[in-house]
Amino acid sequence: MNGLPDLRVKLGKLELKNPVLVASGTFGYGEEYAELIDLNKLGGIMTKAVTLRPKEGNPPPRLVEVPCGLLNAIGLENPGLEVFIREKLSFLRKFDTKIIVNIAGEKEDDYLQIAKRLSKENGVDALEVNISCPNVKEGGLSFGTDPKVIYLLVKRLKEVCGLPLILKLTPNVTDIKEVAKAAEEGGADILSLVNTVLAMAVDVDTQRPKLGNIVGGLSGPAIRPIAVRMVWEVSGAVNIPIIGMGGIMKAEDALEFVIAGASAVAVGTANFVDPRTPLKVIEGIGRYLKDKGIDSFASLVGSLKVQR
Amino acid sequence: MNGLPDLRVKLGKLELKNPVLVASGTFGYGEEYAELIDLNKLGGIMTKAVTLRPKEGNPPPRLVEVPCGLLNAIGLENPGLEVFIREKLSFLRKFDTKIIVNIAGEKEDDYLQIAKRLSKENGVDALEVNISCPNVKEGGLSFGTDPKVIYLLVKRLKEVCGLPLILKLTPNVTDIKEVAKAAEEGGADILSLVNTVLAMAVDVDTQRPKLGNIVGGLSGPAIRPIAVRMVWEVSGAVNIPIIGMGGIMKAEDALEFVIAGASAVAVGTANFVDPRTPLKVIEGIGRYLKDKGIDSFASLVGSLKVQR
Amino acid sequence: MRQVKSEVLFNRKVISGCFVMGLYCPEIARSAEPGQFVHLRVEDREEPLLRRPFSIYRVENEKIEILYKVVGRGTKILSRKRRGEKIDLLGPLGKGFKIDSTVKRLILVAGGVGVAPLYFLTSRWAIAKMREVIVFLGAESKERLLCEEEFKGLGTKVKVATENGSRGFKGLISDLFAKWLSSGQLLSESLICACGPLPMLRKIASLSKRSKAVCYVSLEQRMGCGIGACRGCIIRGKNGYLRVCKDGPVFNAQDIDWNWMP
Amino acid sequence: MRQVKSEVLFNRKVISGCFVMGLYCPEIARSAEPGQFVHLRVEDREEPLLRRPFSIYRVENEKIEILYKVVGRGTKILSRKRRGEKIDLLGPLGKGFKIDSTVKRLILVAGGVGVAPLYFLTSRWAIAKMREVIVFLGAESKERLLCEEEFKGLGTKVKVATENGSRGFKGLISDLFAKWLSSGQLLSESLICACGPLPMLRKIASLSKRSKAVCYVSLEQRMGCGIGACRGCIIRGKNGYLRVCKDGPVFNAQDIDWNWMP
Ligand SMILES: Cc1cc2nc3c(=O)[nH]c(=O)nc-3n(C[C@H](O)[C@H](O)[C@H](O)COP(=O)(O)OP(=O)(O)OC[C@H]3O[C@@H](n4cnc5c(N)ncnc54)[C@H](O)[C@@H]3O)c2cc1C
Ligand SMILES: Cc1cc2nc3c(=O)[nH]c(=O)nc-3n(C[C@H](O)[C@H](O)[C@H](O)COP(=O)(O)OP(=O)(O)OC[C@H]3O[C@@H](n4cnc5c(N)ncnc54)[C@H](O)[C@@H]3O)c2cc1C
Ligand SMILES: Cc1cc2nc3c(=O)[nH]c(=O)nc-3n(C[C@H](O)[C@H](O)[C@H](O)COP(=O)(O)O)c2cc1C
Ligand SMILES: Cc1cc2nc3c(=O)[nH]c(=O)nc-3n(C[C@H](O)[C@H](O)[C@H](O)COP(=O)(O)O)c2cc1C
Ligand code: FES
Ligand code: FES
Repeated sequence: MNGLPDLRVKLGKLELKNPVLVASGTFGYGEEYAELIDLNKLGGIMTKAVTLRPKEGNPPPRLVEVPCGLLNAIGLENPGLEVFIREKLSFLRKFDTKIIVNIAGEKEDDYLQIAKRLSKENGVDALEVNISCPNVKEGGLSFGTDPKVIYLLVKRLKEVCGLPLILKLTPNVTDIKEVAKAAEEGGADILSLVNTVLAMAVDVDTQRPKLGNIVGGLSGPAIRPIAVRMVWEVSGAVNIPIIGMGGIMKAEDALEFVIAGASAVAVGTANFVDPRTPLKVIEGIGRYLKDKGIDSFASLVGSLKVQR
Repeated sequence: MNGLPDLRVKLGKLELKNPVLVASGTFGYGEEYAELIDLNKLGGIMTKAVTLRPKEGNPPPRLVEVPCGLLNAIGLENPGLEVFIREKLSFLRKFDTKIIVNIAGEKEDDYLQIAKRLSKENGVDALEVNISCPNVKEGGLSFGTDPKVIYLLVKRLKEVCGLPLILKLTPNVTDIKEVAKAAEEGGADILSLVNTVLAMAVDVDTQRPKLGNIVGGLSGPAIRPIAVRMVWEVSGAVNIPIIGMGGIMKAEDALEFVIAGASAVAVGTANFVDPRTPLKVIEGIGRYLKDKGIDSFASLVGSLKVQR
Repeated sequence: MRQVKSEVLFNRKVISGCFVMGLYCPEIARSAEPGQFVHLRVEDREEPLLRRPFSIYRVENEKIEILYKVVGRGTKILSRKRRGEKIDLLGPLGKGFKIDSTVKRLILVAGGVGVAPLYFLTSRWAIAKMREVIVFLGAESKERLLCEEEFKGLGTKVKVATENGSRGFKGLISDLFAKWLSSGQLLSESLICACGPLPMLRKIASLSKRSKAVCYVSLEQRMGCGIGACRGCIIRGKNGYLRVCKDGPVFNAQDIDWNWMP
Repeated sequence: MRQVKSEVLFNRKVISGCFVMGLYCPEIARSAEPGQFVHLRVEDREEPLLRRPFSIYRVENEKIEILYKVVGRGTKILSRKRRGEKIDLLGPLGKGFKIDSTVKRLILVAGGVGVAPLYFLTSRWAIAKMREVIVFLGAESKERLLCEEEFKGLGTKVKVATENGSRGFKGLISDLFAKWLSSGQLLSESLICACGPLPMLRKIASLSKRSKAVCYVSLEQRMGCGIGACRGCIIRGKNGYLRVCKDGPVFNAQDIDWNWMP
């Protein structure tokens, strides 16, 4: 891979060696994947969500495959903030890549406490605020769908925490532009979109839901065109950088997001399908730029040729 | 197909010989498909949208295939109400199946005029009000996302038109239950859901959108889990019957909708893939009921085994 | 128009990346007309979802053949089909070449796999009825030329252009055609029929117009239903949108609004 | 744990609907332990999307084998693979059977394709180390019995039950096992290992508990990553959720909360 273009990218204060991250919840805390790929090559790692206290998550089954997609209802299972810092963060710190901690809560104060605590830790490069996880019955969805709530949450988070703040938006809204603008006004540094789409599957043989939690979040190629549309809409509405995700399986998919307006992308479900996907996407983006004779990645961002 | 269970179903005043319809826009006005399958076997035909005046539709390309789905931006191309009545309705009338005319407009008065006119015509069994088509820049989306607008539109339509009124909901909303309840309060007899999901695809080679209209509506198996979830949500929120649709390719898919709460289903994109799909779905539902020893289709509706 | 499950009789590579598939389907073979197409489902799976359209290339008794190029997922799957497998076909579809009795000379211009419908046209009845058939065949190189011998076998005059000059005229087939036109060899009672990439068709259409000759083109557009119902496959005509699947795929070039073509 | 592109060496039907596939993958073959599994991608396409997990059934030099039953899309595609095709494998994964040196007798209970990990366990080193190995093999009918001769060839005692009584005991394998237990034949220093359908495992676990014998079960759950990262494949353990892919698939039956199993 000699002579590939420089893929470095700046998302405000957050500088990445390349624009390809791994999406929260699809890469654990990096430990398992470190056995399979070189984490130092990634633009960044968005950790599985961390909550203040340990969370047991949803009853099984938690996963079901649907056409070109995966339906999940993990329910934010995680060991809680303190164990995260002690065991997971200390592991992640060892790698030369950006560590973005995905945080979730059930009320505003949860978020503030986590953010405060993490801003004191070494090795955290940014926070990704999960206001959109559709699996948790309380909180979750409501945070992510109300612009006013988002505005206030972001504002307060900025007051307690100096880290770059990434707001992760849910696609389950009527107008994602509104939500994005509220986050921007509140002071969000970066937006990431999209989280999973609320969905459900029925086992017609048993007449039961296929997920223990009844409903779950749809991810994978099935949602890619929805995610690309939302990135395009939001990129026309805000002036902060966007991390695009949803069904990215190969470089071409990532480029759709970039051309539509994303300054970086995250690979999610595809990590399960092929752990090498993020590395292949990095390579493929480099090759594309080279083939097209585009010398700066930045000039590709939002380059969609249309009359707005 | 001897000895199959009786599949008749009542959606309020609208009685169907079986619960399988064909979805609006995917079956034209029946003319082309009449050469391939026996229209008399269908539970009903939902016509392509009709507008007051002829509509030219969107520039090409209007279709693009995406993972397990179809992205379309037809833009309601149709010959207008008068030509519809003269040429299309007179053809459809000849068949022994329910004719449900899908109507669309850019302002409330369009809908009212069309409804008034059609209620005077023979051979129209119900109207399906398309308030959700995401392709038309004016109207369309806005009607379908605001509960208050929907409530008023339905109320006025009921005043001018005695036909059973089916409200077709868009999935592009934060809370579909709210929208559904507004339609019910306004007096809608039946709900049909879902219409297509707003989406987009980018040609990374040309850096252009793959659709002439930039964004379009996603249909097909990719959206099935989203649609099933919405049917389930709405069926818990309203007391009027639901026609479920979105990615139905086979009987099992249709049964997911029925178990989740739909009293009937519509086959859409699958008509392009295999024109015999609706007939296969009818047969398959019959076989399922027989195999399971369920003697009434109605008892299957909403039979999902969960604690609400 | 019929929907049939058709058996693959053979599926062989003709040049690199191009295959000919034989399909047993008496109902379609019987009624197919040159310029018509079949809409086929490459597999009984949800991905790829839609059918794929292919021009009918040959018809013999109860068999039809298609000539196709592997360009994406669907054609790749198709290229792996083996004898005895079944494929779901809709066909014959669309409007073919309508050639009235005043036409005495056929000038055919084919680029790449665009040769398929023109070969069917020639083999079906052109030779019997025409005083003269001239075929302009274009390809990138002599290795990628399709059907030259077959056309000669039918008794037509064949003129070849290759982009790299490895056979015949060096350049685009439309350039060769233009040269031929400008040398005044287009006689009266001629009809021009063309199929191939859009830029080629655009050129042939405009050259024909200048020569006041009638020109038919076979066009492509992404398709949904393939039978005229969804209005997904439209192109811009002089009087509004036209459906490629039902109003075409063969159009009189003068009915097309070429300014709107991409 | 490795990710490798592995060549299919053979893929043959052993009984109707069940296949054995041989895969060339020295890296995995070298380190695989009985009870571990591979997570494989049946095709390089977006549908089906996820990998599929299969127990390792045999290991010989640089080759592993899996024994699988066609139950859905993925396994159907798998069953059509031919020699020479490549499959992307992750493996070896999970925790296998940990058998300490005090165990002198192995009692294996297998239902259907559940025989796979138990056969690997036996063939690997059970015979050399054990005073006795008894295998309970269950199937619907004698035509569907798997591995009877192979187990005999390893020198184990094989006890067969078929649901229709066409061979051995008539009834479920768990009934035969219960009968055997109640006749007091379970000697000390025995370990029970079971793999098969959930209802069978539940029974074997409860019978073993009543007999105060240690029982290992190999469990299944739908998987995402297969390597412990997504927490999608959990089952309920006595002290909270356990990941089948990482904490299992082999568990001590007493660590499982059987009331929570579906
Ligand atoms: C009436 C008609 C007749 C045709 N006859 C032939 C023929 O005889 N031989 C032959 O090889 N091909 C023919 N084609 C084109 C053929 O249908 C496409 O090449 C095929 O559908 C591509 O399928 P795919 O899954 O391999 O490609 P995809 O993976 O779907 O796409 C690969 C690339 O091809 C483009 N593409 C796909 N479908 C079309 C389409 N319908 N029109 C324009 N671009 C498209 C896509 O945008 C993409 O860039 C015909 C098309 C039409 C409309
Ligand atoms: C650790 C482990 C080891 C396994 N070892 C073997 C083996 O040696 N041989 C063998 O034949 N099978 C084995 N299985 C089961 C095998 O993984 C599934 O049969 C296979 O994934 C089904 O794929 P499919 O695409 O054919 O079925 P699908 O179309 O995905 O599903 C068909 C049916 O199987 C059910 N199903 C699918 N996957 C699973 C799963 N992981 N757990 C429970 N139910 C499921 C679905 O709900 C559906 O009802 C193992 C599973 C696990 C977890
Ligand atoms: C199993 C699973 C777990 C996830 N967990 C989280 C999470 O903890 N926090 C979060 O913000 N997003 C979570 N997501 C959402 C992903 O980060 C991503 O936004 C989404 O899956 C879309 O990308 P994809 O289609 O590439 O997977 C999860 C997704 C999956 C599939
Ligand atoms: C090509 C196309 C055209 C459509 N036109 C209409 C329309 O005119 N009016 C309408 O209410 N819905 C229209 N729809 C939406 C369908 O009726 C249906 O709600 C949607 O496609 C989901 O079902 P499916 O996934 O089975 O196709 C159209 C869908 C497609 C694919
Ligand atoms: S493809 Fe549907 S109208 Fe042509
Ligand atoms: S499958 Fe991901 S943790 Fe087990």
